[in-house]
Amino acid sequence: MPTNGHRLLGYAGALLEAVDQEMARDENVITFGIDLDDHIAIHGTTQGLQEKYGKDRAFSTPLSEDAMTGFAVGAAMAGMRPVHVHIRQDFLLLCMNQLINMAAKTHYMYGGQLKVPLVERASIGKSWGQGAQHSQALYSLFAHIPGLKVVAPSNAYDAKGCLIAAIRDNNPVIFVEHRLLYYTEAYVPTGSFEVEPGTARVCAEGNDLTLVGISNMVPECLRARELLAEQGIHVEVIDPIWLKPLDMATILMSAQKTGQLLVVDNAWTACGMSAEILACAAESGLTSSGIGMARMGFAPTTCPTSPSIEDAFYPNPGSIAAKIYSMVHPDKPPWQPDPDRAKLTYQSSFKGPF
Amino acid sequence: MPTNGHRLLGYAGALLEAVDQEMARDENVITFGIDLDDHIAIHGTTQGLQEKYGKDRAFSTPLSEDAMTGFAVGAAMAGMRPVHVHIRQDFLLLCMNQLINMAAKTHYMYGGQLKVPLVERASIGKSWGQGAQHSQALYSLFAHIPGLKVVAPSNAYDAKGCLIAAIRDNNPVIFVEHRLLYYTEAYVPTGSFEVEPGTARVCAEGNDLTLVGISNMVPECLRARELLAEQGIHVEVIDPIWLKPLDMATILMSAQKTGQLLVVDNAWTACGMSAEILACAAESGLTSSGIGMARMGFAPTTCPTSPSIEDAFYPNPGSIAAKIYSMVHPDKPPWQPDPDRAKLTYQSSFKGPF
Amino acid sequence: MEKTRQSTLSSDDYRRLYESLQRIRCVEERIAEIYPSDKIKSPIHLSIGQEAISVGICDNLNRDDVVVGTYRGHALYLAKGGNLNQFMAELFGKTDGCARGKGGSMHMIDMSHNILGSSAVVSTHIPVAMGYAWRLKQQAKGQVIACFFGDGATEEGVFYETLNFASLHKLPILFVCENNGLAIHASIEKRWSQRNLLSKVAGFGIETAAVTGMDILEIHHKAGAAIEKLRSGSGPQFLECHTYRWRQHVGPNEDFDAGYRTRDEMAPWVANDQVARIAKKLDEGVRAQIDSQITGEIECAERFAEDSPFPKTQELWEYVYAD
Amino acid sequence: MEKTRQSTLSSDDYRRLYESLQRIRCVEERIAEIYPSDKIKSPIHLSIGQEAISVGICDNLNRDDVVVGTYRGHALYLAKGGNLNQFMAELFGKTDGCARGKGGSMHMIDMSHNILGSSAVVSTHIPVAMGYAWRLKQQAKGQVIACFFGDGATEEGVFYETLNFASLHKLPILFVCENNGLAIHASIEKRWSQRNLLSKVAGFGIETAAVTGMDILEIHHKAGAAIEKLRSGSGPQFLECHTYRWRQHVGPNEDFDAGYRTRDEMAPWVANDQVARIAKKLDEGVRAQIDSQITGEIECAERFAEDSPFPKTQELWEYVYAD
Ligand SMILES: Cc1ncc(C[n+]2csc(CCOP(=O)(O)OP(=O)(O)O)c2C)c(N)n1
Ligand SMILES: Cc1ncc(C[n+]2csc(CCOP(=O)(O)OP(=O)(O)O)c2C)c(N)n1
Ligand SMILES: [Mg+2]
Ligand SMILES: [Mg+2]
Repeated sequence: MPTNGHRLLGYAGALLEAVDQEMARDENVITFGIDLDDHIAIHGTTQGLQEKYGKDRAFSTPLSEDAMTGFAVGAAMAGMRPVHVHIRQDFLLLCMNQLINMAAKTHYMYGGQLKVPLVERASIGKSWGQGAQHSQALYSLFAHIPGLKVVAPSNAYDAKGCLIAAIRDNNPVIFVEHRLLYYTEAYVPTGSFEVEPGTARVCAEGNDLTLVGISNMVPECLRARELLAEQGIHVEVIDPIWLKPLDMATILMSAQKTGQLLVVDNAWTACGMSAEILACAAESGLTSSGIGMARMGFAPTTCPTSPSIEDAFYPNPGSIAAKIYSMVHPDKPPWQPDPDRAKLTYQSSFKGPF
Repeated sequence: MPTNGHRLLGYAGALLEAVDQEMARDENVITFGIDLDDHIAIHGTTQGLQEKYGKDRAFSTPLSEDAMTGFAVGAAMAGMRPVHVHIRQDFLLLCMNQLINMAAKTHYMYGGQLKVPLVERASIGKSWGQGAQHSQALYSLFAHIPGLKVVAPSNAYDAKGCLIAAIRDNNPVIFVEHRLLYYTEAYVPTGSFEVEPGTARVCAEGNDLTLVGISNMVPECLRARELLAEQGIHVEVIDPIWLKPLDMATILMSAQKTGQLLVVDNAWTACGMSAEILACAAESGLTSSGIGMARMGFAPTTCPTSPSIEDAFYPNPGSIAAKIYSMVHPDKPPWQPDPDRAKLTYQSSFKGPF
Repeated sequence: MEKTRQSTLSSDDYRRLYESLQRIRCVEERIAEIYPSDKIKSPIHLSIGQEAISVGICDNLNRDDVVVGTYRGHALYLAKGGNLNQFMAELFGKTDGCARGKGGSMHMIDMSHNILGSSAVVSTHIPVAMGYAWRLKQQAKGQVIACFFGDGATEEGVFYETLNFASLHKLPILFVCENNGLAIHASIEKRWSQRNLLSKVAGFGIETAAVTGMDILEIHHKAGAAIEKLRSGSGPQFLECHTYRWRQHVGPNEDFDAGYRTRDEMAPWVANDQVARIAKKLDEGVRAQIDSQITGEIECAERFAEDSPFPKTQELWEYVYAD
Repeated sequence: MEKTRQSTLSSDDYRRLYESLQRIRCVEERIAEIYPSDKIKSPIHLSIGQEAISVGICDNLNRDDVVVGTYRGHALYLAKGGNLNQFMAELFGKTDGCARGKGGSMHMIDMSHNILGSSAVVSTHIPVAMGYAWRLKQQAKGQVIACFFGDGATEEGVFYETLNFASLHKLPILFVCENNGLAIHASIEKRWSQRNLLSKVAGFGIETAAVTGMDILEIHHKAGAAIEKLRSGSGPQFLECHTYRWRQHVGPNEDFDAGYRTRDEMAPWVANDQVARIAKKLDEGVRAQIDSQITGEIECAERFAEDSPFPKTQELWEYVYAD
């Protein structure tokens, strides 16, 4: 990601800038969702849009996720580019029927007569006791479905570029934001740009193992990489960015080079993105060259609230580094980094608001 | 599956017998769903239950899938064993919130104070132009979620044994039925028995390749096996039966023996059960012994209605056999069985009702 | 399909209504005849007996007004002027079908006549209509959308969510409930705690009207009044039309042997057949001419459908994503 | 929690109501004090100002009656007699918490008092209450379930689906809408097409009542009457109570600086504080004794919570599936 001449911008600000610029550029872009127009403004990502573009183009809705998703589908069919916002991905479970039975299928089922260019923004929570119903990352449910696209930017640069690309895309896009990333910054161009569907990024190079991180797991993987470097292990970190369409070529090329592949997902593993990536790698014939493969993700449990067990629910730089160490040195005794050094400051400083 | 002393029974009849026997055994078992009590009786699977057990234990509901799923959750919490029936799995998209945010999480989130022993029956359609919204097989969405169990019996024997096991299970179970299987018969015990969660079955032995079929793909795989036998290729067919918990041990043992693994799912492959099985195999270290792996499933498109392209959407004995031939003989030119011989009679005779 | 504001109709109006009614009736009866041949490999939900609702309402709509309906949508498609050749080809699963053989009977669409398709999942099109209506309101050209659904659809929660939001924002949407008293085979007693649908709707501040007697002129008139209000920005209007389905829920036949209803129950509805009623308002000659024109249209559509090729395998892969 | 049928209350009744009100108020105020210490690592939604609804209604319920509520559920849990020690331990994320540290503030449960927990996804517990009510009806022991929710919850479609089915089957369920005029920060004007909630509910054939003045005695009385009807098999009852949330939507503080409402708006509600009102009905001595008892209970609960260990890592894996 190019950094020259761009200012540092937060992930939340980048999302806002993306919608703002698209709304200015194209009057068909509208955005709405529960509590979009209050002082919290979806963590600042919708701040001021109503003042600037009016209540017809940026508005709050009743608590009617199912109907408002259908609304988005209908508005999209009519030629608008709706950006429907949810404060948590768990609530998308109320929208499944519209997203899967309607949005995903319209273009195909009508032989191309209609398009559904909509963006469904929803954030993933983590930590601070958000618990069973406020912590899920459900993007693999959507990645299963032909007709949908799915993207999970891990930094402010991609947040802006992916959101612009998603808004301009003529298909329904599930846009995955991680709450803890809202407070992270990156160099972001002031102008408009797109991070195109289907292109992964090699975030950091290395020869010992290919480490794929998804969403919030990208910074966690990068931290693991630093800790491992001190042990003489050099991992290549890849951010797929778009989960559907998925750029397997970049991942396979790297895995061929390093001979080991670990996917760290910010979600459950069963039938998840990490399963998909491993399955693609297995099918590709990589297996015949005897490449080691593994995946990590949420514990296969519901998410608890107590910090002592909530921590164990999520992968973190420490557990990632330990796993990689054992993959690279299967014969050596296990190793773990100092837990304090494995913490990420932007995360430990988070305590609400919710 | 033992056959001694049992009568031939259809899959639909086996489901009916399972519910009937459980309702007789345990007065807490209730069953309900849209059109459960009409003359079609969910393809005969609920025939006569209302007459026998009364309207309080077997009843039709309004078109309110979301609330009726919540109803099932609440009844289960109160100590009943609800069996909620849907004529098509596509409609489960209206139930996702209750199934995933409530049913799957209740036991954990309340530290064990409540249980949700419910069964969510729903059938998968296929063929005869059922189209985009009436043909989906969405079980991998549920297999992603801790707290849920998922089962997809492929024959009448398992239909009965799995449904009894599901009703007695103290957890929410997603019960997957295939419409085309309703008309198939097997030897089924007259008495009560359970096909326990987490045990796969080797349906037919072979040494050249391990072929895992799911739901309706089991008979299709068995037909492919017959066609391949004539070509001197002997495949081992495995039916996982329960998709969650999944018996990987049986699959891995077979794949180790045969050296090749093909999973044929009755669903899309991306983030699906076939991805999960391949990923588990890849992680297991099978890969380091250079085992070939592949998967088949629905085409990565929406399901069309026209027969000419609908046929190409689904795997069939012909395409499965051809795929296996190319895996076993990568250096030989491709081979395909005679399409007429690859047809399954129970399928070609199907034309509605819908 | 010009606007008809007067409450007494001219002979031209009758002619137009008859032509539309008769076209639908004949097309659906022909579909039922063809069906056993397996040329139509797709579930069909016939509107026979219910045609007057689509016809009476669509006659008040302009071409640039929009309609959206359900899997029981043949009548609506044809009443709004949808292309018959493409319709028939779609039923036959052919590549020249209105959805290129990808939608079938349950998903008929013709955007050149602003027929927004129809959904096979009950109620799902209702909020979609609302989204479309948002756009129509923004464009402020006086366009409206009419959204058709059955009595069963009013049991889905999304229906109420839609009433609330559509009313809150005064969207130009005409809700039309075709209340045939059945959802598949279940009567309303099994499904509704309270039979008065309109009082539920009125609770959301929406103006309502009912036509209980399956009278096309009354439908025409009340729809006309409602649409006029919509065009003047009144906010959503709701019309409930009581009706009766003459055939099976799905399939080409009658089903009085199934036991859930009797032929006697249908008798008054057949006696009140609106196709026959409006036919009587026309000169014999005019009527014969329309009839033969329609016969010709249908023959032509069948030929068109027969002649069109089945989609090629590669077409399976087309239109998964829009460019 | 005995049944109180008379409309004028005895001094014992006042004593009981006060104790319950004061316990909730003091517990929540204490939670707000503790919160900045980060001992409670979980979002909290305080009921301060709304307590009289839970208290007035639960006082009419027997121990074997059931309640279910929302993430804003502390008042309900305590009013129904939930264990305070386990409540506090749950807030502290400890293994002796009522949900063993797996539920937190939003999922308080105590099945030994028939407190069926609460959901953090708006409206999801409403149909669940209906399923539970089905069982209660079958058992025919005169038990009822009271289901509490906010005004925002009535915008979700599942609410209407539930009204329909519960009414159709005459289930013994008391619906209680705590209408505080806000969903997070959004006023009703932004969300409802029509402000009269009860007319929407009545459309489903459900008996309704409203308490607009946040008067605990009126709540007590109307709830008592509704519950009596429920026990005699009348079918669902609906009670709307207008109220006001004194603190932030989530978190321990006031939020009048946020701009979406003013302190003036709150003033009449504070003047009408029901805790203070009922306090005045008691002898000074009685009151002081209750106050000090409650202070003791809370200290004890805090100690209990402090002393309880955090769950061990292996506990993460427990209770995913029931045996
Ligand atoms: C969400 C959903 N649930 C169930 C079904 C199965 N189903 C198809 S049609 C139908 C009845 C609908 O009745 P109504 O809305 O009155 O329309 P009608 O068929 O009478 O025209 C049902 C239950 C469905 N298609 N979608
Ligand atoms: C289905 C769903 N949508 C959105 C949210 C986010 N949310 C949490 S509380 C709330 C407002 C609920 O308002 P109300 O029902 O009036 O209850 P109150 O908080 O006022 O007690 C919202 C929108 C949610 N938790 N669940
Ligand atoms: Mg109907
Ligand atoms: Mg509220």
